[in-house]
Amino acid sequence: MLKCTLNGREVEVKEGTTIIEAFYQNKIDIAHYCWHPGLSIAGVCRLCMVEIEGNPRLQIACNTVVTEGMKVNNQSAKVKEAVKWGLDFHLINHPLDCPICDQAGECGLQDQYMKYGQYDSEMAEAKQKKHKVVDLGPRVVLDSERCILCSRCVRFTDEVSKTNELGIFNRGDRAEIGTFNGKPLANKYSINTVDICPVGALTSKDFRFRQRVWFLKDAETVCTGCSTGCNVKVYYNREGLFRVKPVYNSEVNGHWMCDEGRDVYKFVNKESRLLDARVVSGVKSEHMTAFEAAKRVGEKLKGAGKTVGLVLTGSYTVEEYEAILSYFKTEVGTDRVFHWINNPESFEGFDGLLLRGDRNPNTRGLVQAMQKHGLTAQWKELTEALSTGSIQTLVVAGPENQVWFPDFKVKVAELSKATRLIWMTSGKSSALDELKGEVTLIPMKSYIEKSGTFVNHTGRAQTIRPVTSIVKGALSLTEVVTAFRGEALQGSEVVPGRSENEVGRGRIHNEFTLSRGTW
Amino acid sequence: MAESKYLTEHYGKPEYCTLDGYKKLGGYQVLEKALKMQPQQIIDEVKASGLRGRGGAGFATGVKWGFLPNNGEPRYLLCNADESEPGTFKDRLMMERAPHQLIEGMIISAFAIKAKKAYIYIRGEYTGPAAILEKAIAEAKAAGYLGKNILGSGFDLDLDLYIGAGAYICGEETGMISSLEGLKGQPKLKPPFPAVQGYLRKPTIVNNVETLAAVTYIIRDGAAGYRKYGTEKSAGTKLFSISGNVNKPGTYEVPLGYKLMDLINIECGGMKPGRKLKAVVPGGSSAPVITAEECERATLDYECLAQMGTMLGSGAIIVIDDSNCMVDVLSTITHFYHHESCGQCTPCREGTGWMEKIVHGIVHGEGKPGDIDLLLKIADQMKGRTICALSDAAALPVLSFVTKFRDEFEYFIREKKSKVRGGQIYAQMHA
Amino acid sequence: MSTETNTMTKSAQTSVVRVQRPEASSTWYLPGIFVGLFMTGRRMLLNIVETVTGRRDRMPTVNYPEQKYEYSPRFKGNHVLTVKKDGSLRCTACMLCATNCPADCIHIIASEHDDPTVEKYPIRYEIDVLRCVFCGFCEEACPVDAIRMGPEWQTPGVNGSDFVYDIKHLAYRPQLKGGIVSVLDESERHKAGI
Amino acid sequence: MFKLSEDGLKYVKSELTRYETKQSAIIRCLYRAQDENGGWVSPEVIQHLSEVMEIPAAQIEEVATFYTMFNKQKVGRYHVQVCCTLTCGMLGGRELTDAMMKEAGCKKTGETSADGLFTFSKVECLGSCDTAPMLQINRDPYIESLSTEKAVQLVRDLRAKAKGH
Repeated sequence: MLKCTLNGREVEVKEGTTIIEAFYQNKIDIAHYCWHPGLSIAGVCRLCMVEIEGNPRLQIACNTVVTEGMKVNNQSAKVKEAVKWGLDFHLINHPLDCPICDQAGECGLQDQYMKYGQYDSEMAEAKQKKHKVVDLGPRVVLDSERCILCSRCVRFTDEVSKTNELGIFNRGDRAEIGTFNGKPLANKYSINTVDICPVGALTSKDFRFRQRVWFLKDAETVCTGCSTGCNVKVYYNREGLFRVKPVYNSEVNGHWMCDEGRDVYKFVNKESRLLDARVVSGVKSEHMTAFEAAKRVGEKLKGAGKTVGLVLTGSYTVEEYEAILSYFKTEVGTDRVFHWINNPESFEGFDGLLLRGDRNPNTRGLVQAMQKHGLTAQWKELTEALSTGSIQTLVVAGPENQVWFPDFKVKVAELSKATRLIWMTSGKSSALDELKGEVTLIPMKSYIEKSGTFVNHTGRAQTIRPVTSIVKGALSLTEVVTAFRGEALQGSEVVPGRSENEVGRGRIHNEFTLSRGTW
Repeated sequence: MAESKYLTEHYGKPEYCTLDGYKKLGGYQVLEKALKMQPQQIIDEVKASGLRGRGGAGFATGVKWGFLPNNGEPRYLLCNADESEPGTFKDRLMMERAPHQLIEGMIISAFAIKAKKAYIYIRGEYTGPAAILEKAIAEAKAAGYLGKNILGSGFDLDLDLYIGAGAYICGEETGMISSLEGLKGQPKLKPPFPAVQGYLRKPTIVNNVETLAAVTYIIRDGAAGYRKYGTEKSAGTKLFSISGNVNKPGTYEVPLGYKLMDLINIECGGMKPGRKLKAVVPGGSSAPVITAEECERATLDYECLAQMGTMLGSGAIIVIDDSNCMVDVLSTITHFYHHESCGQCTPCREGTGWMEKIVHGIVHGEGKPGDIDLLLKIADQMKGRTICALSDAAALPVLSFVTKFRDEFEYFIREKKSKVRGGQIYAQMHA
Repeated sequence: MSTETNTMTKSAQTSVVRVQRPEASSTWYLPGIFVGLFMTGRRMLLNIVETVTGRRDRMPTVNYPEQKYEYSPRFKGNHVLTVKKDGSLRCTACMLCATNCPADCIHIIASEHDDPTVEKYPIRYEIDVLRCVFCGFCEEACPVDAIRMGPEWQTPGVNGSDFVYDIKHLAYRPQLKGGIVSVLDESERHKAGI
Repeated sequence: MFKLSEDGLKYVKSELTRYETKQSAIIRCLYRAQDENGGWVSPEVIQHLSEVMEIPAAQIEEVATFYTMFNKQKVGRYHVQVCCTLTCGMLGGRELTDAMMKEAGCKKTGETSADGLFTFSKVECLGSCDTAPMLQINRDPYIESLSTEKAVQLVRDLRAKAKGH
């Protein structure tokens, strides 16, 4: 460990730490654009200038390693002047189209301007014109004028995704980011370039123009796109979820996540959700609350024994598995529990970075729970039992991410051979709507609306918390079990209203609105 | 004191370009002597000679060689023949007139720093010198001066020529290394310095053509012999490229410490008839300009020019007489740096463009009263803010031109025309 | 009170003026009532006289709704979305008006425009005028002079949906005669770097 | 579609092993491909080189656009590059370019004359300041110590030479 002083504060850092890392570890603000902890050092934005005692020249913090007793300062007048000018150099050719730029609100240039700038630019000459609204690939749009050439995205495609699509072409202030000859930026991790872009040069097609970021709240959760279980942040407001971004976790996903994982929020929004329970009996079809439907099912399940089968997918939490398995084992009295996996061929697949073939967040948790309860039934037993009719009532839970179950429709047809089918899922599907016979559809809570634990492929347990409520009245599996038993629901799973903190934030927002120009 | 032909003794003799001619005139004899020495002896000799890099920065060559780490990694020697500092053309002359002189110097230097692989990085526009060098390298290889076990000493050296493709920044040593690695010629972050991690992250020494050629002479005459020329701190001779408004522009070799005015008046035949000296850019376009009065005091050595706030640089002396508009001259310089900025570091990428736009505005009669101060502010903020020195190189001429010839700039902005030539300058005549 | 205010807002160094108000119990309202009655009565009598003598132009009241009172052109009444010279909406859907709106009455849905120089435009722009407090912040927040508050002040309607003004109403209602052209056109916008 | 000639392919293959890394061969291979493609580097050239050299196309494109000696646009048979920096600028390089362009019928730099013979560029210092003003045509040896008359004559000579063929 080395001792050094940052802005007069004595701290200890590991040997080999750069100054900017020391600043970060001690949560002291330092301006920077090109440095990113997950990428190599470029040292080109020249914004992380610091004054080191005994060195007359300002140094960049990202490429200077801390030495014993080093005294570093990034608050001196000299540094502030340098950063102010560094920022001005970034801005002289920047188009300042913040009103139509998606990055506005979370833009590095805006943030640094408020911290170090607040000056009137002296640039009176015409700005450099470059390409705007360049369709870079299926998920990314480029605006070269906004680009500050920090090279983060280029380093990402060179070092992380190793796909080398991006390059900086030309030189000097004519330089532009781009792909060769319009070849699309189509790797599986392309939106990460949007995340790491400190300005609005790269924007995500999916999120583009859908919301201003200051209308969104965020909450941390776990991605349910595959068994890697990337730590993510979801951005939402009362209209639903709008985007997903990765959160750094050195042991799971590092700084990144895949593009497909960012689509997970779409399964959660109202458009793709089952909104209320439906009980179909022959030609009769009745809508009711999920709780009511589950209660009715429970009355028939109790003590029904081995004529009942249960099909589970890996989309639920450990707590939910525990509740439903013990209910089926003890109160229903059946051990016919089957594990439905999405794609047996590529189930063990892995793309080498993050994305796994197992597209369920909690397969490991399900397997562990089934082992614990001594459940060993194989899928082919189910097929047999359905054809022989030894299973009459079949309860199915999931899958939540239907698009990643390529055989979903085939399986629905196969499972509908059961006399009575109870299907619990959060997503709506035409295949389920068209089911005939005795069918009960129960809307489930998505991962964003419940708490629980997911166990990822390495066995790491990660907890999720309820973020927002999208479908009122939807249930978690635990709550379904409560309803099966005919007990009343506890209010514990209800998403709390506005916390005091949030009220406070609203007040601050209003005060800003009403007293503009005074800060 | 007059011009002293030391390195350039045999220049102009056509046979000096060929291996046989070169050998007849004493070539490759020093190599035989050097290969019998210990590498460290050669480094010590170079250190003792006080030889300083002739490419621009003027860093002591022996000291630079001493930075190489002793970790058994392969080492590289690169010869910087990417001569692109405006005003410099001495290396081209050396490569055209005496390719073997460079090759001999490189073999000795490579032997001293124990490099097994050496490259000459030549700028892409120098197709003539490149052809001459390729031929000379082939000759030297055939004669056993390059390759395995040179002259039975057990020392191997592979020398190859690498051709650039038009980028000033590749004259910067790390930019050159990037270019040699097949990337864009963008300078690399320092530290690590090339002597520790250079070409392919291996220890690399980059020296100018003239520096490497001079090594041969240091070994031939010993450090003391070399020190006969020049001053205490600036030892040896130097080739100066003189261009601009003088009667006989060209390359002249004089000992360091030579008087600038003597070089202009004696060697170069003085100013054009009826013209007066106005200013001199003493070390390539990036060196701050000095006025005619300062020229009287100037001697051509590292210390004197540094004291005057400018630098010896690559030894490119551009003589400007009173028929030139300093605003117009500065406009070509700012255009050059805007065009050549590699675009990596923001202050340089944006600052060079900004300065060019302002100066361009002034010469086109669109200058505004605040422009001069703005130029000074921008230039000041570009100094020392970037990875390489191009930003400084772009800022220094602006600072010096504007401060030393402020009246011309003010006049131009006020009157919207030049103070000299009755306002008849290019930008306004050919708008 | 004044000292407390001073400590709270140190930056605002203006002195606080103490306002002396009479106690409510010590106030006599009766004289004021009589003055008011007198003025109303006088006006009523004058109106009758002026109607009878045919000098209606001197009357301060108008026969609403047949007759409408014209407010000052600077009056901040109903919202107008300005248009470009070609008649398309000037609005870039930056949502600064919606952000600034203290009544939260502006609802915008943005979309990608086919023309890359426009890039972003609103496909839906709605003002819930029943929530609107006519504060004018939207007009101030707008970077491109896309929303203005005009001199019209009538907001009649028969049901709730009549009070949610959409683009058609805001930009192209008949009173606007084809639309109000924004003062910030494209070239100026580019010059200003917006 | 651009394809290197037999010899060109052989050259590229040999260059690939000439230096420590195959990336180092990019510049020389680009020169070769540019010569074979009539003086400029088109996207097809880069695509082809990328396939032959097995280097990502973006990397080759980066190099091709960074260096000025690779033309990203079609040029005439004579790509006249006149130095206009400092000394050459002081001694009339810019005036000389304009005179030559007028003679050749080019309105601005970078534009190819109607007969397809000439393209003019104002380039930065070529390292021959003692013989200013000077120019380089394609990658041929320098033409030095020019005057406006000499330069205009040069255009005429080149045109006559081209017609003679």
